[in-house]
Amino acid sequence: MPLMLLMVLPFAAALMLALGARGGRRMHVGIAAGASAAGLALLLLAAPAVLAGTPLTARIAWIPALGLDLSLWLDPLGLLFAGLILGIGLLVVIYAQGYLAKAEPTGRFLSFLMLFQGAMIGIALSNNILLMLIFWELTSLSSFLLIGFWRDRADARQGARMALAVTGGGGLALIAGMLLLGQAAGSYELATILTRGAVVQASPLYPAILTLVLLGAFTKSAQFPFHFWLPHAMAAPTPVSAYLHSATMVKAGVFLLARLWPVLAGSDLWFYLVASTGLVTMLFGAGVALFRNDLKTILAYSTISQLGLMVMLLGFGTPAAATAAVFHILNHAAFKAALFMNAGIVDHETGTRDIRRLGGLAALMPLTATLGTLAVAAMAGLPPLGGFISKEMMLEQSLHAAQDGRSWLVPLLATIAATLSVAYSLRYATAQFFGRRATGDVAAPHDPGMAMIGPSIVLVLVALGFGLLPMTIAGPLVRAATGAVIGGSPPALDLALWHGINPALGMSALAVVIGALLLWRRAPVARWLDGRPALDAKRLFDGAMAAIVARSRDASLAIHAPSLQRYLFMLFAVAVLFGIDAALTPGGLPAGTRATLPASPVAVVAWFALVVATGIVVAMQRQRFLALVFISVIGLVIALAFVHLSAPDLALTQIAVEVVTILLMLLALHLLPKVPPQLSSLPRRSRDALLAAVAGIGTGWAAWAVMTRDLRDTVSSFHWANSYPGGGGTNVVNVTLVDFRAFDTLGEIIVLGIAGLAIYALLEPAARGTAGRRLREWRHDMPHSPERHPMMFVMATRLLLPLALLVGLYIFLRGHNQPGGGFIAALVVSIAILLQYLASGFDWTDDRRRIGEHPLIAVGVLIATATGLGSLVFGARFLTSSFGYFHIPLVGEVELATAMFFDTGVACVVVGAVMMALAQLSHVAQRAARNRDQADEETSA
Amino acid sequence: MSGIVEIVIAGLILLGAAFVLIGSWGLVRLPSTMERLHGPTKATTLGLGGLLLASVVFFQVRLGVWTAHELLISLFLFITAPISANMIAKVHLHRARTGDRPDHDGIAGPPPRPDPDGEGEWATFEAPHTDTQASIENP
Amino acid sequence: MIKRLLPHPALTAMLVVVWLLMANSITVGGILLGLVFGIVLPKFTEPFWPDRPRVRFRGALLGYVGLVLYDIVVANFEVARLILFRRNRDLRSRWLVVPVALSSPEAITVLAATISLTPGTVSSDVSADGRFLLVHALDVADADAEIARIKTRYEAPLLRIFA
Amino acid sequence: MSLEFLIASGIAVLTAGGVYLALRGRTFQVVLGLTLLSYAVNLFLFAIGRLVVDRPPLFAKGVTDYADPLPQALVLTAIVITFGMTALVVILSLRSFLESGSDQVDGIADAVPGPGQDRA
Amino acid sequence: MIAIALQIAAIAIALALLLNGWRLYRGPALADRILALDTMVINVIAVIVVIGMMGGNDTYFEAALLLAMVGFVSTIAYCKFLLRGDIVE
Amino acid sequence: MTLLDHLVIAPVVIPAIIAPLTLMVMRRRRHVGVALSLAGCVAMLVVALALFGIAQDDAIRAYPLGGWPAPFGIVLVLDRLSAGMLVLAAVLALVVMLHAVVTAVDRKGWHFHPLFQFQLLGLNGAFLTGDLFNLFVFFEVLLIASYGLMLHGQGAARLKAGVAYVVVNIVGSALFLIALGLLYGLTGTLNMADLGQRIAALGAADQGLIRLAGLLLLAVFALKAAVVPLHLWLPRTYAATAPVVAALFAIMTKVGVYAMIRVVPLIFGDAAGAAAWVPAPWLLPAAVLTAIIGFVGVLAARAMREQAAFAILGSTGTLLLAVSCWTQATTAAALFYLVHATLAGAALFLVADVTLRRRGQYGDAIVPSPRFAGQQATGLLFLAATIAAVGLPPLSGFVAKLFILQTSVTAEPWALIWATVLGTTLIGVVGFARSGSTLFWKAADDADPIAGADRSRAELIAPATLLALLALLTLGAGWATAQAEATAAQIYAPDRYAAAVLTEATR
Repeated sequence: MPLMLLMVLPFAAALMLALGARGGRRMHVGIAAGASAAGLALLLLAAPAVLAGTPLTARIAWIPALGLDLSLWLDPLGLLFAGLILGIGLLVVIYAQGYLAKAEPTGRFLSFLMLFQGAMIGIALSNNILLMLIFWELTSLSSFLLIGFWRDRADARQGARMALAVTGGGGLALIAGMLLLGQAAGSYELATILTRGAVVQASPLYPAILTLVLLGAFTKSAQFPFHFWLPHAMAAPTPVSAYLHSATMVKAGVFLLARLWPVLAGSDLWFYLVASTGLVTMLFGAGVALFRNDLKTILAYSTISQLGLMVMLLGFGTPAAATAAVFHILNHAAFKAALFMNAGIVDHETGTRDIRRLGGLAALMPLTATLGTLAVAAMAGLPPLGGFISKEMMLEQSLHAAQDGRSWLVPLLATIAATLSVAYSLRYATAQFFGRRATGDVAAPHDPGMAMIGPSIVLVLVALGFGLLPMTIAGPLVRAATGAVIGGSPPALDLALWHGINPALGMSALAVVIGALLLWRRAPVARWLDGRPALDAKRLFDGAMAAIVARSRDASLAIHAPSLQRYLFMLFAVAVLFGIDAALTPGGLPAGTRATLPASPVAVVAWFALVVATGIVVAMQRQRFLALVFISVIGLVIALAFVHLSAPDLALTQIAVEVVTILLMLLALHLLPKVPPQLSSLPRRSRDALLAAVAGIGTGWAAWAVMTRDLRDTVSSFHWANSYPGGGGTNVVNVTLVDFRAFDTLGEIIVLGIAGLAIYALLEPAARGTAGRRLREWRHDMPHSPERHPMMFVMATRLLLPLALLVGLYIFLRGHNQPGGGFIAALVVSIAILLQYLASGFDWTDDRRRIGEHPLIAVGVLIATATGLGSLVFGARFLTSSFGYFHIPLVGEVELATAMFFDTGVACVVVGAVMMALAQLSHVAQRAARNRDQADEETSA
Repeated sequence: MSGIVEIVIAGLILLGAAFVLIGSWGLVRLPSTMERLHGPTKATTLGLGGLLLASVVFFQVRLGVWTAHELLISLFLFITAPISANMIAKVHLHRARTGDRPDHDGIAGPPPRPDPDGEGEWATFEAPHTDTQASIENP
Repeated sequence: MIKRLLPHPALTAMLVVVWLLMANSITVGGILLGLVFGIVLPKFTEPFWPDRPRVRFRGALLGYVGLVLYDIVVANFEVARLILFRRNRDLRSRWLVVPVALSSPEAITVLAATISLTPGTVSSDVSADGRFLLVHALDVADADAEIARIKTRYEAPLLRIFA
Repeated sequence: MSLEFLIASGIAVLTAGGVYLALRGRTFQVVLGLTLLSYAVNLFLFAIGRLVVDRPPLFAKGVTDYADPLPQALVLTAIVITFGMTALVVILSLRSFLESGSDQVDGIADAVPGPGQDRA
Repeated sequence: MIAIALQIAAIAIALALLLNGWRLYRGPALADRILALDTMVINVIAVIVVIGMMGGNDTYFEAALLLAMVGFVSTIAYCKFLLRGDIVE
Repeated sequence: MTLLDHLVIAPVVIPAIIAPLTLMVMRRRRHVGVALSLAGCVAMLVVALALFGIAQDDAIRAYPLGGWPAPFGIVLVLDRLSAGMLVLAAVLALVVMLHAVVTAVDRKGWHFHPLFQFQLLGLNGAFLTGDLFNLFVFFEVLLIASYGLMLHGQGAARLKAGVAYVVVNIVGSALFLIALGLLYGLTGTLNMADLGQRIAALGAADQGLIRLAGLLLLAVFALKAAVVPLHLWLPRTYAATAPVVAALFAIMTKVGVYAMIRVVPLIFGDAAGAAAWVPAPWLLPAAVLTAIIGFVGVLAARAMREQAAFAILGSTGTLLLAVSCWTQATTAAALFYLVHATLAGAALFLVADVTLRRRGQYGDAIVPSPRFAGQQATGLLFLAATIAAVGLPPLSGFVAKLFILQTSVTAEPWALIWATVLGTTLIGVVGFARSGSTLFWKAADDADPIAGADRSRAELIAPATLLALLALLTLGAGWATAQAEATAAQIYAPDRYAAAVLTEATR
């Protein structure tokens, strides 16, 4: 349970800080420091047992399906890391109180910081590699927020993005690596995986696992060539740099290598990849650091170099090297955090971080200078500081490493790196604190208050302690942690400043001497370098990124050009492609053997009319009106086909719908331009024509293939048999619609109703805004007859209205038994009413209508639904119909079916929707005309 | 089915079909729009009438009941056909007058004015007066 | 009472007949239902037909219908002959301007419809003031005689029916 | 020639016409294309019930030969839905023309703007 | 005999439809085309009646009736469009 | 027959009643209409949860409508999948509806509430139905309602995009009908369970046609799901519509995926001959392309809504990567991701909505603007939403991606799937980092803050709720993944489905 508490503390603090962002600064610091301190206390409590060899564990089942549990453990390595995180975290929080200006939102800052702390603790404590992944990515995210904390600064934003891209990207590789590792090891539980090194290394997946995991580790730990984000992350506030970029986040990669050491290390591949990367990084970082002028940048490159050192040590794959690495982790954390804080203080007091504008600060800021110098000494590996010991151990180990058979290469390069690090370290201290006095922007900088300087005092004392009393202070921890790293009994440990005279001491001494000389002769090289165009990773990265974004944009725009023609072409093309795929299946798409029906002359003529009319519609580029006329012909032929082929209901529907559709299109055509559309290019038309032909032939062939097959038992034989006894009607189509498949019909009328609503919503505002203006500007596009309402026509419609309503009623009432039904009846009624609109005009007719379209649609849907629900009252299923025959005196036998209620609903919706579409559309035209008249009057007046 | 009835039915069918065909033939062969307008009236009246009568008798004989509802078709056609003809004629008049091809007037030439002395004009050319009783122009 | 129930007995009767024709059988129930519709629908559609004309002389109406049917048959054969055998250039088609004495639009419409229904003549337009009918005749020798024929044969009975 | 062939080839012609028109650039043409396409689809759906002459699916005792009622019901549903969709497309394209001043399907401006220079 | 008469009628009407189609195709005036379409509707009614008699059932009656009743609506609408542009005013 | 047995129809019946009622009262008493609409959403959520609870016993329940037994009538089928989808839709709907009311988007045009309810009706019906033609009908319902909603508020760009959206989908419906026709013509049935059995019994001569039918169905579903190359309509549509509507549409693409998951194992399973797992070879490359194009679009986008639209595209691609393996395990992963992606996509759109409301003339363009009200809070919401969208920890997207990666490892092309999932994640991260830092960090120089400090904080509730739900989904991932696995197990037991549907007692 303490583990869970340890885990939750920082997050809880982050949450509290986020919620209480308006609270006082003191409160913020209190919360953050309190959380860190409490964590540290917990850790200390647990430490004895852990060091004694019994790791603490805790587990809460979370996602068993993934093998992802909230499984934590605290082993010595975790203890070491968690200690670093919490300890330095505490100091950084205190430091931040002094560092951040009063106006800065400390609540937010500390909230992010705590978030980050929690994520780091999570990495340290995870006993499940998937869980570790979560925390891993969380550190990337929270560091993104921290680096970009000064959001107004372009470099902060860019630095944050770059860090996120690189470390986040590496994290993704790590995800793949971890998952593969889990696959290979058969478990995602870290403790289990650590025991299966042999299995994993024997797995064919091992190279992939290793590569992917290393990608994750190297990006996080800024190893060459993924190092470039780190210097740019220096745009963050200095406490962040001190925390993330010295002590914790960048070490996560090192930690990961150490963590997985028992599983992954030991192979040649490991050695070559890890050790050489570390070595190159160490050299490279140190070399660059020597020639940078920004305090934090120098520290950043030195960090890269030092991280390379640790990685290289782990790459050696020997227990002793691992020991050195572990100890150096501790050392580096101490002195580098102190140095960052120091740089922050200098920056804070002098207003600059440019080393060329500083000098002789020792006199003004003695305490700062002392601390800085001591920390630098540790970095340079000078006795009696801890850095000396670990560097010595490194050099020692380099002698044992055999790279590529050339045993001299590694020690040589290691020594060079050590030399360089001595040089930049010395430069860092001497240029700032000694020599000619220069104080940047501020006249008299001075030592800051305790909040800022205190933490570095502590850190420098620790660094000193590591050198003077290594075995006492660090011994047990390093020993136990090393044991955890190598996954066996810890090696014998002997940390001391003096090991007698040995090659490592010689190399070390050489490094110091040459390093000092190098510093002395540095200036000409620096001048020479200044003249060269430096290979700036940031520019490269930004340039590449900008190029990628631009190319993406181009590609995305090119693909997603707003072109309906393209959308449709794709759709048709895919359908045709699928048709070809199907035709290529073994057996293809054969026609069947069913006997065909002979065609009568009428049928042939009708077919001919259909084909010609279709051709004309397609070819009719210039005259849209005529195209409509030919559409009518096609509709007529299809209605005839339905009649001929035993589908009276369909014929009725087709006839009625056709009329309404034509009216609709004419109404729209009135307002649409009638200009002949520009022809598209010939290749394009040919392409489309080819596609159309293939699509047509394919569809036609599919129809032919199906029609010439015999059909086995269809479900409709049930419908046939049950329509009269079970549905109470002899028109099987109608019974199917209102009973067997009434649910379809319910959906269908809802579609119509929605269409009506959508049309209303579209047309209602059409008289305003741009559309309204355009309507007002609308002009006759052909000479018009002055006669609005031809007399004969009007008279005929007056007689036709009651007649048509009667026919509608008739079709409605008999629909269950004979062709007809609510839908067709409703269309007839609608057409009858529309005729009134046509003949007598919108206003006249609209005044005389009794029911609006909206209530019709609403009531229709309600009636249909309620009819369906009615059956529930009788314990039957939704939409169950019932019917009965009643004997009424004089009238005789009368059948009543609930399906009729349902059909009433259908009819209401259909009338409502049709009227809505046409009346609204004609109304827009109406308003257009009215607006036109007004405009005419205005212009003539 | 007795022979005479059969002959009657067959005769009616053939009569109807003949007039339908003649009507359409007229539509094709007559020289201009107004003349062509006369063709289809045969199909509507005697053509369909004959066929419908045949159908009435046919189903009377076949099903044994009087199925007079075919006559309704004729009723509706009698109401609608003149309106169609009237509207098409209006279109012809209107377009012949305003269009770019005045030769559509055909044999009869352009229509005379309604009242040689008066001011009046055909409704297609002039909005109907609203003050006469015959006017149906809606306010 | 009856007047209020049946403001337009002619329309009601027509609807009942049409209903029975559609139902295709004559039963008591059918007649009752037809009557219901015949009464309800005119009420319902009343606003759409203001000033429904009163139709008199029912006998005259029937006579008129018979006359028109007879004329239609005769004219059909006449025009069929024209279409089949008359050469185009021999067609004497011309416009007839028929002055109308009828006043109600309903009556004028019936007259125009009658003219259109009898093959050989098509009523093409009404004058803007409603006093003249423009009729196109397919083949007439004497325009004035044809106009007179229309007026006596069709307009006169209509004047009586729509008094 | 069999009825089946007529129907199948009719479907083919309608589909081809519909596809071609739908790929044109003007909303009105697209609407016409969709109309043709929906005719084709309705016929197709109808045809898969197999063609039967003179046997409408009106139940009578003892009749065993009848047109399959189910595809007819499906086509009815499809016709209704298509009508709703067509109405919406027509009005939508009109509306979008009114808003953007171009009846090009994607609102690309015309060389000759504004409604109507040509006779219908 | 009736069957033969019906066959002849069917062929005659088919011919009539073809003639209508020709007029529809040729025009030349829009009024001609509308007229041709209108005639076509009438002829289709005739076809339906003939089909009804051929098949010996009268369920086709409704289709014919409906065509007779609403078929002219599109004719009118086309005419109104050509006369006024706006079919509903 | 207790009332509880009838509960299955409630998700369809409730909106069918609420929608017309709101339609009737809206004009006179707006607030009553809004209350009704909200109440409808709540009721649907309650019902969906109840159904979800009922489905927990692993039984598959068929509800024959009208009492007609399957396959002759239409059946509604309640199983884990349909119940889960219902809950998802109801949750999303409620949150989106709340947001719409709070931001008064519903007043920007006509009939928002009835259309919204009908949209839900379509969704619910599509999830519940066991009949393929009925699925078509409900597709049409949800599509036409989506047309209405998509156009809500209008404007030239929206209308033009609307034309494309509507036309493309109408053509899609035509394809659907052709596929349905083929299936009925070959098998004589429309019931999905029955179809599965009858297809298995088809002879050699019918194989090509049935494959064609299967592929055409795939094309239709792929169009709805916006799979490359049938995705082209999506970015424009979603970017042009009101963000609230787009948030609701986050589930629309998932309906296409749902349909694939439902139909393929049931109808085109192992027994389907030449049509067995018919989409498999086409779907994987398409999914890879979809994911890439989607996240590249995220990187390239210049407006928040556009970016969100592409994120939805990318998530569909990721989702289909899992679906395209057609194994029980990957399907479970896909289901989990589906839930996550729906909520995450919606959250992105809602955040975009809040942001563009507050940025005045700057709208949702990804350019620096002066400081605006609630920039901190909005920025945080955006951060969380993007974390969810790209699938980084700690939100459920990460869990989902892990799930997909883990389960797909047994599939043949696992390396491709992994590379795509991880690679696109990186692209997404970079893309969102760019836009987020520009929108919420960078400030236009020398400009006064944008007025609007009075903007209601209530606007933030809905997006925050969605994100909280995602957090819950993460915390409860153990339970949720178990649900997904149980659901997948049901999906991959088509025989059980058929047995449950086809033997239900008659009326």
